[in-house]
Amino acid sequence: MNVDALLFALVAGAGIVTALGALMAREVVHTIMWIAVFFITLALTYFLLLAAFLGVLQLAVYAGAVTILLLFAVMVVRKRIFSREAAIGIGAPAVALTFLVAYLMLEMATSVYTSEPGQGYSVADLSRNLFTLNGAWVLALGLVMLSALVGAIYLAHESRGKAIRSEEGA
Amino acid sequence: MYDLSILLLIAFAGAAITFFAGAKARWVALVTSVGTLAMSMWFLGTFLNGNPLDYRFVESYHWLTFATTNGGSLAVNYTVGIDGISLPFLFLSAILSVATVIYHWEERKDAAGFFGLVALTNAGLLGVFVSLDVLLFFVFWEIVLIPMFFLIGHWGGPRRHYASLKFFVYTHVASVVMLVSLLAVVFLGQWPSLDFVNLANNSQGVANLDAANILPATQVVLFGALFFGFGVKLPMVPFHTWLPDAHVEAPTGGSVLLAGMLLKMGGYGLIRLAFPLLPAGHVGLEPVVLVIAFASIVWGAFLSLSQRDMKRLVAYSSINHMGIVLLAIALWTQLSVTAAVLLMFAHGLVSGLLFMLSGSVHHTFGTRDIPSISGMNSRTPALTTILMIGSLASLGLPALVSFPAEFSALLATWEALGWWIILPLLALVITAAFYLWMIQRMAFGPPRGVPDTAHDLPTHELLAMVLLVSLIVLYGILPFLIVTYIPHTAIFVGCHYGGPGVCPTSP
Amino acid sequence: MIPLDELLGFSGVLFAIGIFGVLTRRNFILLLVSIEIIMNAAILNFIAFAAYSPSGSPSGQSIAVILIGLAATEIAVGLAIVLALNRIIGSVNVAQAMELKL
Amino acid sequence: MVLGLGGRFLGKASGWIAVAAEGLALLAGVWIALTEASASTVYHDRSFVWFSLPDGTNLVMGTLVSPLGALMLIVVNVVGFLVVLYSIEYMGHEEGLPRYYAELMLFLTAMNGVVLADNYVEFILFWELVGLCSYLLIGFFWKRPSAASAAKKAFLVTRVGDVMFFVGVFIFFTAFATQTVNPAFASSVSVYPGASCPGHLTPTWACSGFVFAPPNTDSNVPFLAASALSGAANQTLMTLGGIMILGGAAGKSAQFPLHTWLPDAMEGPTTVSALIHAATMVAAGVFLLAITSMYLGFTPDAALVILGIGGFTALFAGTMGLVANDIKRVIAYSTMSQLGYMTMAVGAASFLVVGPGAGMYHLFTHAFFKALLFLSAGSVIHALNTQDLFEMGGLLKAMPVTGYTMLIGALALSGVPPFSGFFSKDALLSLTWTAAQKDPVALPFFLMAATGVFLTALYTFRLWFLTFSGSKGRSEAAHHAHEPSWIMRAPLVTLAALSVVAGFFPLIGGFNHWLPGLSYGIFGFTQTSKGWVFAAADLELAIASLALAFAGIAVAFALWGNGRVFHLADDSVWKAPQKVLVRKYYFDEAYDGLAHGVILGAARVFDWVDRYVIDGTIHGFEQVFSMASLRARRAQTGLVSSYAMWIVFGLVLLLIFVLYGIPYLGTLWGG
Repeated sequence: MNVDALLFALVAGAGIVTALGALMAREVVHTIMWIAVFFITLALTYFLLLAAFLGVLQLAVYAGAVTILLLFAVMVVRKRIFSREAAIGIGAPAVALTFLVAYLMLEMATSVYTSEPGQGYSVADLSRNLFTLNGAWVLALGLVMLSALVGAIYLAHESRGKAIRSEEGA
Repeated sequence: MYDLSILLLIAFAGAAITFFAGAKARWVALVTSVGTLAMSMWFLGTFLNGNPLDYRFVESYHWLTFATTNGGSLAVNYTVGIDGISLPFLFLSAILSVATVIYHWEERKDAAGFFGLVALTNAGLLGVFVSLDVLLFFVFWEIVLIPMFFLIGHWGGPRRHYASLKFFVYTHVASVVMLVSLLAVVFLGQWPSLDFVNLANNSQGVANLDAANILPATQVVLFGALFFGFGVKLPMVPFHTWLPDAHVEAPTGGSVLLAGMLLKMGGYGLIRLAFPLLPAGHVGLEPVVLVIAFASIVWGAFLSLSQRDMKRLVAYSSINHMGIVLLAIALWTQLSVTAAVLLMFAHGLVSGLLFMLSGSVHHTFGTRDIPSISGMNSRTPALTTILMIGSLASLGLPALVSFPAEFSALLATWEALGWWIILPLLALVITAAFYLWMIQRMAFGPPRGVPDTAHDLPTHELLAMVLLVSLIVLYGILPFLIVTYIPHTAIFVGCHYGGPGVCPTSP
Repeated sequence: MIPLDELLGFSGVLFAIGIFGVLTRRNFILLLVSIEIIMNAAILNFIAFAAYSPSGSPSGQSIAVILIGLAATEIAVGLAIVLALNRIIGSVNVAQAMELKL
Repeated sequence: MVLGLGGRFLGKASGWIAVAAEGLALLAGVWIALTEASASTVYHDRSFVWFSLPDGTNLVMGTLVSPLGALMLIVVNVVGFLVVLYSIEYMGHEEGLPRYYAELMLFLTAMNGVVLADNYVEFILFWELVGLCSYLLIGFFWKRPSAASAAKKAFLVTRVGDVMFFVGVFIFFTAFATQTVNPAFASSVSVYPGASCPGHLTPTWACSGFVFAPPNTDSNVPFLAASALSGAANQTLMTLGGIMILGGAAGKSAQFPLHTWLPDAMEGPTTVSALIHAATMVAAGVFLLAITSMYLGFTPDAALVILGIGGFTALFAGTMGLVANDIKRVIAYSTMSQLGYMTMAVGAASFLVVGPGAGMYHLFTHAFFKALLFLSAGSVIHALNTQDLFEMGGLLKAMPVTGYTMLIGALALSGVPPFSGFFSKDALLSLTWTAAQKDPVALPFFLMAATGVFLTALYTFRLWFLTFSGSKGRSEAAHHAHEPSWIMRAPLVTLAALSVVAGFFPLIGGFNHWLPGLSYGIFGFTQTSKGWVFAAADLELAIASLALAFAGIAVAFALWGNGRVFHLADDSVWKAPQKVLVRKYYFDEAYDGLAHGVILGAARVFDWVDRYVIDGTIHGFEQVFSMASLRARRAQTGLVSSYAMWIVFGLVLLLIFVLYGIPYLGTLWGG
């Protein structure tokens, strides 16, 4: 077992633990702590895969921005959110389904064709690829982001109106 | 250099401004449509200076490139250009939108929205006729549908919601089928780009497709799908029932644009895409296409005969005329394609006029029911005179624009199909019958159902109609003014298809 | 280098965990977190395949970049929904948000 | 071409402008015609490309002053001028005069266009415009439902003919395209004046008449090459082409079975009837056959059909004229009958492969005396305000000018020498007799035409006696009748004079080539290139027809002369036939039945199918979908987690399929 494999085993284990921890945490704030660590473990995995740029991106976007966003949301809707998860309905079907999915996934993982690993890519390679052959997707992403922006503004706007009304009613 | 882009910019910017122009909306819409008209007339004027076989005023900008599964790439461009087939439609669209704006000058209900939608329809139509890229074409194609949906749904008659929904469902299903089959052609044909003309290699603008890439059987399937997609728009029997409903419920201006232009999009698509791209498909399905064409002709004529509502009558006669167009396209010779384009041009003017007339009849007499109006000549001579001109033009009287078109279409039919010509000729007689019946009942006879308070046409409506009438007469007497543009382009469709014509070489 | 099947196994487990969260949690924020886990599993797959790409094309990484952007967008919208839910029904419990039904 | 445009510059109201314009047109027309007669070559201009395609389809508009055209030009403009002049008083009190004159001038423009057209497409163009004017003018009194209906009927019936004409022209296009190498031939079918006599197949008369020739070449090679005549298929197609052209001509010239519109067309003003429905437009059909007659010369079958239709119509229309009580309708039936004679003559000429001169000759003389009859009738109607023959009588004293001019017209129509009708009718009867000798199939039709001579005299003089003879009128209005002013009398007198002298027209040197193929004869003496030649058969024929005409006049005098009144319906023997005749052999009923029962019925059925079957199918789909979606809606709980559950179920199924299903299928297909 070489160093890479050892490191990966550690990172992967941490990832699985933190993911589970995020879902099992009693307090929502704890969930966010767990998930931040989960994002970092994945970033480490990317570094191990010689995808440094993606790793950095993962750290910046997920571990940074997304976590902060989640935290911010929790703060805005404070009292109810700080309370514990009301009823954890772990039904038997859900557990069964989860295990089924996990089994199938692992089965799938062992059945794939493997080839020799490559050397990793420079950021220049990546960007050339990204903006030429996959330019359409970048464009589509831009459109999606735009509409998401509009949608988010709309939702926030609407909720403000509703909130005022409900306060007046109360 | 940027002529066509400027045209589109004027049209779309004008439409956008119109929406927010409030009380000034009609002026903005008028200026916009007159601007597009002026530009299209300028195109008409300068087009003949160059090689008439070429696509002219071409602009092509690379937009983005897709990777394809087989390792190739597929470019999406903004490519616009016009040739002798699209030019008449460009002109027709501009002229009809000018006429529509003038006709609805006194529109009161949400005027800014109305004029904005009219201008947007015009902009979309111009886009459809100039775009030479599948994606661009489809985008404009969809842009046209949306304002028409709202025009019918908001400004329409009592059953407008039903009609607009029916219109939208029919045409939308058709366009989705169209898009899917077009993309299938693109991918199966392994095109380098979504442009449907190969501008780099061939100055005649012969379509991009290497038909050898697609198996004949596949071509038949794809052609069937494309034919369905465009044919619903045309409309062809039996997918025509959206048309009478949409027409009857649409506001006058909506009907004018619907009959004048939206139906033409179907014919244009068949000429521009379906037939040249899939030669083997056309051959395989020729009997089906011909049967549908004949059915549309006869069906439309007979149904017109049994209508009481004037607008419905005109709508069914559109089915008849577009059936002749379909027939002419299906024959796919130079003469017949020229005839088809010319007939669509003529039908755009004439049916536009007739729908305006039915609108005027409706708000002058309060009804469009033919049997309940009689002797309207006594109160409204101008309306009656124009009604007669419109009807006579529609039944193909010489010296009016439909005659050269119908004559050449029939000549092409005769040359290709021989005695089958009896069916369209029968329809011709029946067309004459129902128009004359309508005139006899409505215009002549002792006045009845004509209130003394009925006023003749208001100035703005008269102006719009006179505009169309003068063009109908002008192109009827001097048809070469518009015919000049068409056949040079029509020759390539003929020869590309392996027809009898000799393919021209680039000069 | 890490063997591909192990990477895929890791991502599969993460995916299953995400599924588990989606199925069992009622708190909307936890739902979002679960979805993020699923997304990350998928992104990991892309990067893993990119590392083993036979043609040496970095397309997998390109897609991953786009997916990260998409996930960020999704979180933004999701949180907007959280805020809206909170204002409208006074709770972020999806069990109470029955208005999806007509 | 230019001359007709004068009519376009028509201001408001005043008919005098129209008179002046038509006067100018008349002068121009006569000048053009005289130039044609004196010139050695024919004026021909094809400068205006109307519609052109690179594949060789060219539709060219041009002007052609052909000999036949020159003759027609004179007919149209002389009659046109006189009628417009007459209208000034006759129509003076009607509403909508500017419209009337505008339509009349448009008609004259279009008619000149027909005459001067140089190819069939241009011909059709003006031909349809002529039909349009006819439609508008018949419907001039638009408040009368009968007028509106008659106008519609005229348009529709001629439209049926026109449609056949279209096919005929299409066949010509085909004939050109297949007979020539140069695709430019397909361009236009032209009536081209033949300067020389080329080709072994060209009949000799073509030198003075017409050959069909390519417009763009100098040679006069006729398009009908030898190969056109060999081969049964080609021959059949050509025969059909001839019959289709006949269809067009029959529509315009009111030949059986497309004749029903002409009597109804009398709803229009009398002046219109005189100009359009007697002298000019209806003659356009005969003119069409005449300019096509060389083509028809190659298709004897079609020529015989034309002969037959013409001969039958001559008799058929005459019988109906016998019972009509409306003064204008009687003349209308006689018009149909005379047009039948012309058609028959052109058919006979084509069958014998000689020029269509005889028919054109009759057209020429008929135009004058028929316009005269109509205008006289108009004068009577103007004075009495009735059109019923039985309310007239004894008008000769009150209206001597009208009465005597009409008598001249009636004599000319009946074929009594020295009035013009005798010569032309004699010419065409002898031609048909020759045809009948060559092929006995034509014999019955010749006999019909001969019987027609008797009938013509009979109904014409029935009309005249009922109107003018006797001592006093049979109605109050008839007692107060008086002559119209000189504006109406002048055209009458002019036309009467023309009716007398027109018969001698072919004797004037220099105009012979206007009537190609005409053998002009008087009582057996025929003018040929060797001078006057006598033929006993022609003399017998002339005497026989004269005897028939006199017999007709005598019978008419016996029954209706001197103020006697005799109704066929009162006689027990004639009662049943009379009824059939009054109902016009039930043709109107049959056509109405066809139109309303069959076509409209079919339209109703189609409409029902459209509404309920086609649209119903669509709605059926719609209902199925909405039912299905209602069902499906129950499965929606609205709970996000349960949706997620379903999604995961789907995912699991998909995974199972990918993991196990695809390899399994692969083993199944051997891949």
